[in-house]
Amino acid sequence: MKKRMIILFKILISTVILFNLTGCWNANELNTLPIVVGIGIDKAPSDEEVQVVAQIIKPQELQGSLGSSDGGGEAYWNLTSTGETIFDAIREMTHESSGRLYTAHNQIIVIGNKIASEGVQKYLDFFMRAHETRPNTLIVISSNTSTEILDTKPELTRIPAESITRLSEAQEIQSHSKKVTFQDFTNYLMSKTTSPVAPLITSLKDKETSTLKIEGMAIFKGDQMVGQLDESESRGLLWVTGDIKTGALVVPYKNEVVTLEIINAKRKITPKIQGDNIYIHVEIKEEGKIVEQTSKENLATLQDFEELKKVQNEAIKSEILSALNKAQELNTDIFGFGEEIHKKYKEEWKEISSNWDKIFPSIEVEIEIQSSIDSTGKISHPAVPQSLE
Amino acid sequence: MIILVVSIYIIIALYQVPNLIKRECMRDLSAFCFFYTIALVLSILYVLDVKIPSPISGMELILDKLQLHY
Amino acid sequence: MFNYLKKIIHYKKAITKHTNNLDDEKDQGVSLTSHLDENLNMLKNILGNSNDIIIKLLNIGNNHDYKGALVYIDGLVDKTMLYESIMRPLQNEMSCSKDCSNLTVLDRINERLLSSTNIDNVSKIKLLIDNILTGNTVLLLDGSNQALAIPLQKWEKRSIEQPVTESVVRGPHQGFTETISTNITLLRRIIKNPDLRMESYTIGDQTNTNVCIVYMKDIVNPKLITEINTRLDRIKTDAILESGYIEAFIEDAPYSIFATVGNCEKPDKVASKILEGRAAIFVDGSPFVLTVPLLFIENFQSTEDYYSRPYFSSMTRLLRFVSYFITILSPGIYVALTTYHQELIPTQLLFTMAAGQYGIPFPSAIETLIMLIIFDILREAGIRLPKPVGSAVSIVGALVLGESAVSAGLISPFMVIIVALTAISSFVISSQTDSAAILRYFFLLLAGLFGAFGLIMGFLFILVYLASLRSFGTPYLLPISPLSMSGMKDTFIRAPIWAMLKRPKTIGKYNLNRQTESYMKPTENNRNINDE
Amino acid sequence: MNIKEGKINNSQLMFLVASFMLGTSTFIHFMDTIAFHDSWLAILTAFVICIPFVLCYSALAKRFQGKDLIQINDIIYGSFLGKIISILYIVYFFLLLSLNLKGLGDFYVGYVMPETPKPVFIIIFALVCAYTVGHGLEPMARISHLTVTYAIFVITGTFLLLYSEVDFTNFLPIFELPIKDFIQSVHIVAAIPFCEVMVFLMVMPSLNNFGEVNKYMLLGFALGALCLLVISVRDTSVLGTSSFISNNAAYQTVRIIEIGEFFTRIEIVVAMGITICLFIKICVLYYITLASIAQLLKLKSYKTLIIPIGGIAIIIAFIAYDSIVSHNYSAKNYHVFYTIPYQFIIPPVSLLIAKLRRLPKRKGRELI
Repeated sequence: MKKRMIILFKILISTVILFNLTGCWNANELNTLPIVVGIGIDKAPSDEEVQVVAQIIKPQELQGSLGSSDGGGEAYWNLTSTGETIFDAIREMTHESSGRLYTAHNQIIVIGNKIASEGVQKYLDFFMRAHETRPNTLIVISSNTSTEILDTKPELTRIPAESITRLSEAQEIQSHSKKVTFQDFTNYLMSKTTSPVAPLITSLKDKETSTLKIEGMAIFKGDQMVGQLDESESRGLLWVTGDIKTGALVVPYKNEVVTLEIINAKRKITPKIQGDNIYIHVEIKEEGKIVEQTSKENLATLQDFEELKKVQNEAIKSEILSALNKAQELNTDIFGFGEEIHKKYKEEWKEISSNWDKIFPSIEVEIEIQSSIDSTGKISHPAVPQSLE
Repeated sequence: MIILVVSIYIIIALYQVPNLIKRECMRDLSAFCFFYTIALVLSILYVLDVKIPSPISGMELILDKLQLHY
Repeated sequence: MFNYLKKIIHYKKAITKHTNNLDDEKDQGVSLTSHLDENLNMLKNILGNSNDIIIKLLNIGNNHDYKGALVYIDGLVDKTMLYESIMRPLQNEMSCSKDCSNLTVLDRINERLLSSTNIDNVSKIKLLIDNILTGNTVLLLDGSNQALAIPLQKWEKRSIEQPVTESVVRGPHQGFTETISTNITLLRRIIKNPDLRMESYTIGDQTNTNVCIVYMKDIVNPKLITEINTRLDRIKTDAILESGYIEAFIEDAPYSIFATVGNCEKPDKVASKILEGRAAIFVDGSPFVLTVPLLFIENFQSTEDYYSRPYFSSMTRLLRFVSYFITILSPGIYVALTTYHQELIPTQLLFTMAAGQYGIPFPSAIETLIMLIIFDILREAGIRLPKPVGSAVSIVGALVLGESAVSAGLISPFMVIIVALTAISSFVISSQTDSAAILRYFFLLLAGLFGAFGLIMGFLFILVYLASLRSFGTPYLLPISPLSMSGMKDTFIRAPIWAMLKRPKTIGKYNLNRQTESYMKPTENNRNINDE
Repeated sequence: MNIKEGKINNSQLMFLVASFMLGTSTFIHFMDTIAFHDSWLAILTAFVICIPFVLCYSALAKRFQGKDLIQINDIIYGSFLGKIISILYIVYFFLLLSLNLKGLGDFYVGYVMPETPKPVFIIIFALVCAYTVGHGLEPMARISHLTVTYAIFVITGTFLLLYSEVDFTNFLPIFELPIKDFIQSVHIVAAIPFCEVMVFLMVMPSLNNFGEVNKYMLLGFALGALCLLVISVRDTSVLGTSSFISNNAAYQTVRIIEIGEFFTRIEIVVAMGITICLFIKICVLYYITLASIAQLLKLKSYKTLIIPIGGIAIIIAFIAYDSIVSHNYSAKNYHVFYTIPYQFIIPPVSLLIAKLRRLPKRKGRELI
């Protein structure tokens, strides 16, 4: 008993001594902690340095929004500084902020257009290395500068970074773009052949207000942005990568249009090597439903459904083809075909991977689409006067 | 810092040595003293920022000689 | 160190001396003389002239042949009985025949006249005084060097009520009282079995308190009883005022913040523990009965668990575990999260918390410490005060601390939630409230110093400590560690009674079987009981 | 057997072994940089290769019931050679103890609290371990099943939560790496977490029943190996290529979990699992080092040495390597070699000699 007591006592004493000697190292009080929610990376005017924008929340202003609708000022503070590297720039901000910036809650990294076309790898290294940053952080590419994006005052939330995050996450509703996390981006970067993509964001300026819009995706070659996909091309990409969640598919049918909602989509990619030829077989299974039609005809017939399926197949195929053409034109394997070949043909891969840039633009892609239409919604006939039918 | 280290070691010794003497375990006592001295010397050297050669680097040297490594 | 050793040796010597003295006194006790006056004088000298000691001189026999005296303590004796069954027969019905000697007169009184049972012949003055002090009435007779001790105790006592500490909705509402005989009776009424054994002790040089070990002979581990005996024998103290005194003397880990001796106030609970192979220690003057060995898990078991349906009991049992962790860990976790690991807080919550902390003058460790101390003060004030004032205290506490301190910007609203959560959860495990209160500060300190690392280290430390603790030879953390699968039926969940076939392994190992399996199945006939 | 206190039973041994192996879950990603997405294959191969060795250890313990490694060495190799081998073993135990302490410090400084100096973690951790070891083998054996349960709970829980992120095509193509790299990675896995269970030759004498020691030893070994395999599979399938540049993929993987807005940022659960498994591992190593020294010097109790040995181990942990890079490099290239005799040569040879010379000579039953 006595011995146990002494050991206890010793532990207590040594703890207290340690405490007195060194103080609390990592301790930070919440109310003095500058919480960063968004980071923007741009070229500095001097062109050799990098300019970093950090969006810091002001909790006291957020508190105001809870009680009354019109809290005093902005709930965020955009802090800009330049440095040779990202870390340098972030630490430079200490001259202006009240403490060491806390980036563990950073939700989004906005990369300016200039940086993106020069190469992002060297700027992302810090985010991979730092212990605070998280792999779920989203990446968006700004069509202009990132400062502009982070400065756009959102309508629905009080913090721009939060609104960009939600915007990026909401893309799966229409599948014209997808959210790209830091983790995904890193994996693409590390691949020998696959090129990264990231959503492209622009700020639409009116006279008084400005809003943010995600316009398709930016495509990279290596770590450099080489072009962009517009909305339907983006969806073409997502069909192949299997990231389609839902979306509207407007197809022409008998001089009018029918809108189909994508309910379910699956894809399967099988590479084939025959002799020197490499084929990629893309098989897509899709399930849709009629949500809107402009014609007065009753489309709920067997023949019409068959026809509609064909039209739907065509629509999907054209989207995929447009993306494919763009990718082959720019010679960037955004679809990950290279990796698919790698996974199946590991012997041949060595040769293929070294020549991939030559192979990819001329690679043959067979697209096979099996779509189905599941339902017609709440009604089967359109509501039209009987006589017209 | 060195005062702290030394005082911690003195407290340990003051606690353990009388115990051992009382129980008349001379063998235990000598073993204790042996390891205690090593620990004390190492700690003091460490606190004084003296470079202590790592035992592992010695081992690596031997393995290098024997060509036993990947 | 040496001094400590010397002290121990001295102490041990002193003990042996002391016991020798006691034995000597017993042997050399002064005997009664055959003169009544001398005996009475002796008694008066020893007892002093306290006014509750009554010496009633009386002449015995219808011819007033013998002189005698009744000595008793007013208030400890049933006066009607004294008159009806002693005074009257002695004075009126005693027919005297001269031919019998004085000595046999006493015997004849004992045999023929007195209807009371348990009458002792006493010849030593010390025993006589013990008898008087325990409430017996003593009859002294002139010319006899012996006296009769007649038990006629009756004193004011509390009636059997529902215990305050462990009130239940379902289950017996009886609680123990301060009287040991009543308590043992209550237990006897539950366990009607000749195997229920009791061993009596008198402990305390001044108080001479009755202590009684109760156990089931067939179930209990005999070594446990010997161990309790030796530990009780070791007690050399002047006063035992409550069972807590005994607990302090016999427990395994006297420095521990965890109790290793259990206590409870309900006869059914004590009965169930005895039937599991534990031993109970009854102490006169205390409604709290000690049970050994105590397992940590017992703090999370309540008698009502066994009386209600298993699903609900299992849920409440799990809730108790959760509340225990909440009550000891939540201040620590809060401090660790807000000062060290802000990245672990979900973003939206962090914003709100940061907003709540805005403008608070204290670091959150200090803030938590202040709030916990205030809570402990309030709790203590609430317990000791009379009920109407107590509620006033809680209102003041709630209003002043909950509302005003937040609106004054002294503490953050989250802090109030954390402290309230801690407080409420601490009342769920009422038997561990004391240890939980200390652990809470312990974890708070560690979290304030080292964040999550401190918490994990503290947790491991407590876990190892608990795993190394034993209560009367039984590992304290049983059945969690060492793991006992059959014990798991009554740990985190409470299995149906019919499924608990065995007693706890280490405690009741001498008679493991509680029941046979066949009892749980309804018979064919019973199943169709309504068909006819 | 005066230095050993307390007895443990077979199932406690099993959990101790599993827990001991799980303590290495942080360091198993050493060989990710060599084996890449085939690390699961390396773990599986190493598991199969190590089974005979584990059986050999338990057979040795069973043959010399109640004798620990130091005594076994004395019996088999004679008092002089035996002593030398024992001293070599003690050095090995000691290094393992120091390196694992260092590993804990590295983990906390690298991932949880980067601004706190490493010695703080190591010293406090060592203090709690010293306290535990002071209570003998029993408390750690008693809590080992809790740590294993917790670890299994965390591993399966995170796997389920990450289910939407799991992509098993990350393992394709199977077996892509050169055979030399494969052998090296198998060797690393075999030497660092798997055959370190050899140290249980110092624990097994405390068993209260030697009847089924083979079975339980193997079960514990399989449980530990299975958990490590699942961890490796989870990390590779979730993280893909980026797990190979991560210093601690297990931790990074859990950071991905995001179910809804709220059920996220739960990596502390993994940190806790790593800490408590490492706690058991370090306690066992600590105990073993002390017990073997005490046995070699024929001391009355190992407890007098707790603090001096702890002090030396802490200092060695500070000075062992200059940087994490040299640590990784040395572990990958050198450590695996100098552990060969301890794990793969001496125990089988001992068993062989014991069989040939029909040791132990006392009338005890010949079990094998």
